Amino acid sequence: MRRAQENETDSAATETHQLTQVCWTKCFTGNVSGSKLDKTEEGCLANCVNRFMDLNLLTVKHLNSMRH
Amino acid sequence: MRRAQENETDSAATETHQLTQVCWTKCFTGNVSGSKLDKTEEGCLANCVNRFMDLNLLTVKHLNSMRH
Amino acid sequence: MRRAQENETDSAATETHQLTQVCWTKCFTGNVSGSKLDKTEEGCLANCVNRFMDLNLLTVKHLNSMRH
Amino acid sequence: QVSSEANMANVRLLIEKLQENCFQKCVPKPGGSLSSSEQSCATSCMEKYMAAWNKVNSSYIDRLRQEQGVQM
Amino acid sequence: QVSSEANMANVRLLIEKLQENCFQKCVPKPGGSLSSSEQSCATSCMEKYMAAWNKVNSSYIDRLRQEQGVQM
Amino acid sequence: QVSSEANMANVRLLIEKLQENCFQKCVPKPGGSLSSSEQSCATSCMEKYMAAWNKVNSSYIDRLRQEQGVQM
Repeated sequence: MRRAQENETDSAATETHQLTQVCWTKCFTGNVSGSKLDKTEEGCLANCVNRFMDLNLLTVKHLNSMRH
Repeated sequence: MRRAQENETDSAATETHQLTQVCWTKCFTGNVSGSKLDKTEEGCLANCVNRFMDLNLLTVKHLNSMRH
Repeated sequence: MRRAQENETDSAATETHQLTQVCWTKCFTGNVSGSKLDKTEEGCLANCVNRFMDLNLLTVKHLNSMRH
Repeated sequence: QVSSEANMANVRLLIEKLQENCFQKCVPKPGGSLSSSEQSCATSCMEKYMAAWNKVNSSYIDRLRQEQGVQM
Repeated sequence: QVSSEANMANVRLLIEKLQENCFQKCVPKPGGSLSSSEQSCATSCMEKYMAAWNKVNSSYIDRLRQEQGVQM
Repeated sequence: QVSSEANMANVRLLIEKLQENCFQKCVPKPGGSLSSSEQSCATSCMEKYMAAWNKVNSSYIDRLRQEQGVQM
């Protein structure tokens, strides 16, 4: 159980690098100031991750439907 | 003969990922609609691949000429 | 001593590919003409490399200061 | 078997790149859900990207054969 | 130990990407030295990038768990 | 020999990146053939890219040496 969680975190970290790059470009378009995330930035990042994963699900669903 | 063709296809597939990225950016600049390639998109992709390979030949030729 | 210098050059070459990509985008924004670097381009490239490395030092310094 | 593993790797890489490119194009500002226009853009985009991959692949192979002077 | 090596690799990759992105954003035209406004942009940027990494990581893990139907 | 293999890999990577960057810059809209202006842009571009690589490489090595306090 402990191990499973660690592995999840490790492989999640790898995926996180890619996603951070994608969502950084979408959510930080202007000048950066301050050292903490503001509410808008936090919300944008959470939405970015969740919409990216919605799109992944949609892709799998659509690819499966094309086979039939 | 069969094998050679398979290998060609495999290594071609690897190159194809890079080229698709390059040519996607050049040929699909606006909104996408419809699920099939139209004539313009097909032509653009074929030209993109062929001009990229022209440029590769030109590079090799030019680099060789610089050595003499 | 000879070997050390060779190794330095080899690993430097790897880093150089990345840095060339970054600095090419910054220093060659318009059309290219002529086959040699002009003074502006040379200066821009040297500045680009040095400011990139300033930023790396700043990062390390800042990350260390955040731990305390 | 090697060939089919290579094929799986190709399909996986194709899907990965398709998702990145279609997210980029179809979801400019991620909101609280995927809107219906974002969804229809995304399905168009993924079919187009796969079709583009096939077109690029066949153009590339044609060109290689032409350069090698092989007649089909 | 494997886990801590993976962690080191992660930190190294995070720093590498942070430097590239913050150089891109904060040093549009590299001059003869790093100006004080470039420096303050850079320190903001690196803290924001790390915070963004953490937020993306936790959102990603939350979503994975949700999809797997695991209750926390 | 290892060193010369590393060198070959470097040259290959340099050529690969040069081609991508010069195609990007010199062939904005790929047509039915490479025009003469695209060709002259491309030869300029590849020489500039190689010169840029050399300049970046020497600036980088100079800086490393300076940081290590080694006098030449």
